Amino acid sequence: MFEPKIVCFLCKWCTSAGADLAGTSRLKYRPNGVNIKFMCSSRVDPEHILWAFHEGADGVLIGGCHPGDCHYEDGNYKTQARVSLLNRLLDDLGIDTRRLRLDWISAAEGSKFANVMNEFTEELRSLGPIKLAAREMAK
Amino acid sequence: MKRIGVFVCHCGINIAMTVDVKRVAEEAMNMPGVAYAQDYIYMCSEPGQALVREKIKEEELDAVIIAACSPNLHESTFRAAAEEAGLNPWQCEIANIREQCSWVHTNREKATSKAIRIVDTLVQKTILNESLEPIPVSITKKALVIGGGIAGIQAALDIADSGYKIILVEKESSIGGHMAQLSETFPTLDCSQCILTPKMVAAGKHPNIELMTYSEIEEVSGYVGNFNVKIKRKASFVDWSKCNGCGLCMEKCPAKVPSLFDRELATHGAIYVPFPQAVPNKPVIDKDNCIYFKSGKCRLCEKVCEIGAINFEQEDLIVEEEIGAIIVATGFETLPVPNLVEYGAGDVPDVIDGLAFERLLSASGPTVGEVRRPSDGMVPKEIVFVQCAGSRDPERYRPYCSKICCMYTTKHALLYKHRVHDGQPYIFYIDIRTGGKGYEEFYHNAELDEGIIYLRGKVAKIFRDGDKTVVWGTDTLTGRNIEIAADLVVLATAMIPKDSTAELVKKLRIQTGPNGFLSEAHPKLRPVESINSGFYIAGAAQGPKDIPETVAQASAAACKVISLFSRDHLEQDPAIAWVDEDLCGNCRICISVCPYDAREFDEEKGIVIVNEALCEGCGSCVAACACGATQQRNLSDSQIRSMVTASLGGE
Amino acid sequence: MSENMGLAPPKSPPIRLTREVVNSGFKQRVNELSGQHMDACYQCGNCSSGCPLAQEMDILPNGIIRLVQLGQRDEVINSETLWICASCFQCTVRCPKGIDIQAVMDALRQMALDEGVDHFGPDQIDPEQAALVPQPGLVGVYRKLST
Amino acid sequence: MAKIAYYPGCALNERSSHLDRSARDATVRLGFELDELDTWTCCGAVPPVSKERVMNLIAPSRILKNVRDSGRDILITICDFCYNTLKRTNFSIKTDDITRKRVNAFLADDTPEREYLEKDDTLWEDYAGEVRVIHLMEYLRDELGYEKITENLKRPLKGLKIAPYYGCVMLRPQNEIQLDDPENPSIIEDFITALDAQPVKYPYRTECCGSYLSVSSPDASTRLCYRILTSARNSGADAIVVSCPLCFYNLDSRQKAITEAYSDFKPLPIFYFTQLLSVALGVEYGRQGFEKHYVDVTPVLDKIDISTGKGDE
Repeated sequence: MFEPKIVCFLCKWCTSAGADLAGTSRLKYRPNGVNIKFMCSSRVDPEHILWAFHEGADGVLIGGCHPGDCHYEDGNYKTQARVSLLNRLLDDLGIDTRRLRLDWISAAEGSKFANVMNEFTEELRSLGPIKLAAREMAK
Repeated sequence: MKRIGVFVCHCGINIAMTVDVKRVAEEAMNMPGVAYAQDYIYMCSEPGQALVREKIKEEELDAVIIAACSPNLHESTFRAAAEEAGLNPWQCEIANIREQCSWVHTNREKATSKAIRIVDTLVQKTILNESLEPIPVSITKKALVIGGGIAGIQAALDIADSGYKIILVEKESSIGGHMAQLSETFPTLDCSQCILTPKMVAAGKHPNIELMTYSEIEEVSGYVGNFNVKIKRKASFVDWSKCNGCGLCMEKCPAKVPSLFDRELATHGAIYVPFPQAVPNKPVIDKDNCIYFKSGKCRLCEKVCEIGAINFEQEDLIVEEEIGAIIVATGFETLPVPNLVEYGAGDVPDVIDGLAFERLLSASGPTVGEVRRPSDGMVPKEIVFVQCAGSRDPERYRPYCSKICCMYTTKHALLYKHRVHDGQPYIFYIDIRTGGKGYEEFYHNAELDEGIIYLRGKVAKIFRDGDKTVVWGTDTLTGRNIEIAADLVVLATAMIPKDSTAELVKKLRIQTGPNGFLSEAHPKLRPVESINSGFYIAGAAQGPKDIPETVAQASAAACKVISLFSRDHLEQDPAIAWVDEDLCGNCRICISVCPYDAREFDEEKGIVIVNEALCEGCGSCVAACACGATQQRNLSDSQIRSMVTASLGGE
Repeated sequence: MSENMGLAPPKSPPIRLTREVVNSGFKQRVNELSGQHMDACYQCGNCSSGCPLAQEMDILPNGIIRLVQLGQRDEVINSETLWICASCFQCTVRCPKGIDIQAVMDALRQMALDEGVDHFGPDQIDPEQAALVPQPGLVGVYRKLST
Repeated sequence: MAKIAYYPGCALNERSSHLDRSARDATVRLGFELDELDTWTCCGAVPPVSKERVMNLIAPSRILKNVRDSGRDILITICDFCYNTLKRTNFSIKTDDITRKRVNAFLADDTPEREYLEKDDTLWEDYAGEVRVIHLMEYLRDELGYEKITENLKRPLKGLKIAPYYGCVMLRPQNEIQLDDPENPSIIEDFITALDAQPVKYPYRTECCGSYLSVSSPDASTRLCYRILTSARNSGADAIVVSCPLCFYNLDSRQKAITEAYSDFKPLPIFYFTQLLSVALGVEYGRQGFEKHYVDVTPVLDKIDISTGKGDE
């Protein structure tokens, strides 16, 4: 079966803590993603996302705090704006926008984190691998 | 190139069961820059730390990576160990292969492969890590305690006694909280007011404590050691500096308002103090129920107040305070009876909750301590107590155990028997939980001496039939259903966080768990701290707990604050933004995205610089910088790119 | 152990628990057929408390679930309770642990009926009633109580 | 006049025809017509017995698929058993992919056009729960609005105290039915209020009457009905209103056995909600089928001068 590779950019305060909670709760989810922890989701530069696709990622997950809960006041709104801009570019590159997923997952939502990882893995499986040309263009 | 050491922890079997730790260490040896790699059963133990220190010296390592549990747990442990062996603490990184790998996956092959990629990701970061020095910041040695129940009072007194200043903010007009409502307390049956009132008075008089009752938190900004807090002092329409507490205004007020303190079993005027022992003992006018505010006529209180303390023109006041640490002790409330539809949805008058029963038992309560039911004042002869009313019910109400109900229900039945000798109490329970010093003995004696009938089963339905209140339950021990036509039913309703907690945590930006209680930084090892530094938690706001536990946690939180205040200065994480002066194009977009005003235009250099004291390291400006001039220390764009590549298993 | 065939069986013999009994697959089968998780039950007895037909039953609903947890297939399958339950869903809507007890009862009825014995037949119906009772009553009783 | 697809079910077609007739009479006066399906079968009266057996789902699914294929998206039922069975079947099909596939496989296998399907499977469209199954009372509350009833009252039932009886399957299981709060419902009370009568609350309104046990364990049902009827009477009710044929049968006919078993018992008339609606909207007295009742309803209707035919249009 096709095993998609996922890069997860997680904010330290909410989503990474949520991922830790999934662990302490011993929830089980698909092992397709590796987490990279940032202080805030607003540290994610669209270039990092394109780089991930170029380097072989089949999907990119960005996890931040729920609207209004950002540790840095409004970092998550900036992230949302940047992601929606990038989505237009992904279309042009021929990368399905479903491959870039932005979720608000709080420190209390271990089960949401697990569900998102499972759902996203399933979705990427159904989308299949990214075409090579698109990867090259992502550079 | 740097010489990096990788240490892979088994965590007993916690990691080793799903991750092949030996293979992770072997693979690490092949990663560029890695000069040494080893696995060990417990890295956080002293021998584990000693191993790290020893290898740093022996192998002349420039940096270390510990592949173990979440950095929230042991990052500081290992950074201290690295520092002891001569490394800069920022040359130590933690790879989380437990919470985010071994505990969440089952396939050993895949988990091992993921663990290897996690380690490689951190290796790539570490290669480019700089040695950093923490940024010193000053501390305002004044604490804020939010919530004036027993938790807040205890914490405030402990901090105040150590010589630091405290502001104690309470939403109601008096401190005291729920403990002031209780009659007697388990398992010793001390009178609650007798043990609480001296502490309330002490808090009111302490030179280091400033009471701000009838006040709410409006806004909190800043960070540990340097918070700026805006507090709203609600208009009480009484000038407390003039009021001498004579009480004449309250006597004359013609309005009748249900007393929340007495659980609506009694009324008070629109100008009132919640209870006679209030601290401060000053009245407030309830604007929503005051006849003058509603109709424009009355002002009787004003007429009778000879010293002119009534002031209908008073307005809410915002005060600003500089604060170093904040203790959140906002307490609990109980699940409202109307939520329990199968128990009469609040429409059956003789179905009350435990706090209302406390008021009926209290010598200072509406019945002066006589047990009389609300509908007609009759002394109930058949009384049913229902435990787990909304607790341990994940499907419809609250999933957790409210912890104190087993004990207080037994206390209720026992105190009822002491007052109504020929009455019969019945207690429906699912399990009796008596964990606590002297608790099991208390329960044992009640069972033995008081003639209480314990029925093991959950009540399905309660309804009114004539002047009786019918309870349908079961006794799972005999396998027979039970029907009791009771005179009074007391529900041990679930303990829930105060409804204002959700709004408050948004202002404080601290975390709550799935049930709305405050989250602690670690469930076992950091139980009185929030994840966010500078915030401490105490009492039932963190989860159901009884008085001794609440007091213990409050003192512990106070101790944490005192320990913080005992330092000369704090150290701030230096992983903040910096600017490559040659690259800055002065577009100033960074200024617009910074939430802390930490990006400022430097006129001399003609570029935008970073104010290191204000930067919190979110990285938003780094992502926004169009020319790559702004970078984050130890999380540069080139570090992120190589981390991404490594996380995908690439070269 | 020898069986004293000559004696009347004891009124309340001990339930002899062994790994084989507990893991006989009975509980798993009930889980499969009902789509419920028997081990979620913490024996609060709420299902029995509110059951309108509890007084007609030989084993209360919570007792049935307990016996399933303990692998006591024969006692459950032979219980009158299965044929007294009116499928009114009161227990299902009130279960604090979200167990659809109605589905459990249906699963147990099916297992009992699979042994081939009907618990109600056309000969047992009162002819006067048969002429009057609305069809859902007749269809319901046959569907629930016979194969 | 708007025509809404209507599934009467076996009981309304025959033994409970007065429920059917009064519903048709009343709805016409409210501006819509119950349009009986051209062909229909028995729904099976009880929904899925276990996860492994889909047979009980086939008959209700076929009914629902036919409704969808005829281009309609709402189906009205009145009998609580039909309502429960059709609505829960729909729920299983909508929420469980495996069930949906199995049921559709059966339906496709069974259809008269099967040979065409074998050649071209695009002719077949799986039934996926598209039809909304609605109880007539739900339609009155949500689609029409109870105020529309009040506006059209010709004979307000002012002065009558009516006890609603919900029984079991009209409200439960709640996660699938979602009609009202199963512990504290108000849909029938509000209906009674809309007729200008006074609803009486009593604790047994959601307690089961024994359902089909009436056939297999009549004594149990007698005991249950006695408690329900006595509780309603003690709360001051003149009568009980129901919507389900089996509730009606148990609460009405069983009063014979109750009177024999309990010396303190006094009979209480039972109405279908549609009968009260028909009377209140001024349908000619006598069309409601009151002669089919075991307990005479005329003394209650006499209280407000209805049985004399006053107010007929």
